[in-house]
Amino acid sequence: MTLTVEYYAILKDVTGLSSESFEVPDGCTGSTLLVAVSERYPKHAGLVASVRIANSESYISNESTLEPDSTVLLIPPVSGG
Amino acid sequence: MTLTVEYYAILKDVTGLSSESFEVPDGCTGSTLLVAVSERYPKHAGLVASVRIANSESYISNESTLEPDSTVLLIPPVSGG
Amino acid sequence: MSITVQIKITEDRIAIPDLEAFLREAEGGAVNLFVGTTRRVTEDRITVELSYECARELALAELDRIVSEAKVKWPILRVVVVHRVGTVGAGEASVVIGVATAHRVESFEACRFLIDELKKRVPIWKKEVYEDGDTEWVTGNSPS
Amino acid sequence: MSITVQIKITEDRIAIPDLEAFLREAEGGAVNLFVGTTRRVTEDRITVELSYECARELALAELDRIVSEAKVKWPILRVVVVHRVGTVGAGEASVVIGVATAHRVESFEACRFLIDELKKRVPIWKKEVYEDGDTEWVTGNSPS
Repeated sequence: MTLTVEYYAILKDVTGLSSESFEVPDGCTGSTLLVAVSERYPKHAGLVASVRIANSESYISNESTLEPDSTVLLIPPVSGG
Repeated sequence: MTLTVEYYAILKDVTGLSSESFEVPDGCTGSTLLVAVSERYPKHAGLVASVRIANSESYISNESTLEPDSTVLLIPPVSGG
Repeated sequence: MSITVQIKITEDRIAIPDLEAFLREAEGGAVNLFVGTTRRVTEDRITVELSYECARELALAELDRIVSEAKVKWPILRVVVVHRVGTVGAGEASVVIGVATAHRVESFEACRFLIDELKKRVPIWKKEVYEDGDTEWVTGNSPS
Repeated sequence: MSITVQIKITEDRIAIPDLEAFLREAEGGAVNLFVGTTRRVTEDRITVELSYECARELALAELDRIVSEAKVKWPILRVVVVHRVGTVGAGEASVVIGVATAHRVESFEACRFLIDELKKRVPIWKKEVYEDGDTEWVTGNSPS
């Protein structure tokens, strides 16, 4: 299945992209997706490991199964305020 | 010796005065002055018992000796804010 | 770094935006501001205005001491303490306390200390003026 | 009693006096306001401006949840949460949080909860722009 992954802040800077597609197996979890992202950006694996994943409505657990064709936000440690 | 006693807020209302004089013995303490005030306003003895005494610079202890000709402020429980 | 302080007791409306701007000019990172206003309803009675009286010289001296105590406890960049006296209409501010610091926790703690101590120690009294024309001196602040 | 809430993420300067007036209109008794500003000096480096980015839809949803949690914990009359994004110049507010309640302790506690949770949970990021032209994304907020 295909997922759209959105990057923010430092992750957008290091990838040079605000979003891109990933082909992943059906039933892919958040954790599995993060492994795929790390493999595409091995220099930034530490940063990828620090993100929380979310959809546009709320954070989601790394263990939850991602929906086909869904958009997944990678949220680096936040620094608002 | 003579002291000038200043009244504020509810104490000014019940005495009808913002200040008045008291003749007290030399070496009079704050506590002794409060007894004299209570005796002049027996209906308001409870209120007088609730005041803190002060000069214009700071609160003073009820046990401290008052200076001749000084002004003593009677401060009812405060309600600022 | 010079600490800048504004302590005032005034008959005029408190210019809150000016005070907030003064604190923000410290460029410290955090500003906490407390505004006390007329509470319209207290135990079912409608308050139309409040009137405040103070023992001015002592009140200012006590406010100075409270601010000095706060400056010892927290690294305060700027601080304002303004209390209104005389008649204060519904919805107007009777007191404004504000603190600028580098970190937010300090701004909250210092501001709360200042208003708590003011309410305990500073010789200012509030008279409620009710809708039915009754007036009543408030003697003593409740702990919260 | 209807609770009135303003939650906003905006590119514009935050109109702090309007927010303070909105809170004071509750005539509750107490207003606590927290203003986060650009800190000019951080570990000896001079910051000339900050730039903020957000994941807007998620950020607004998370702010809604935080405000709902606060409303369960404290009897809040009115609440404002406004965060600025884009470029924020020195001395300007990046975030304003405010709470109107009947009693002062609640206003302090609720306001502090809101800013603490915002800093932990809301997907907004700060980029420091230093005097020497360097820029740096801040990742993660320190606990205070």
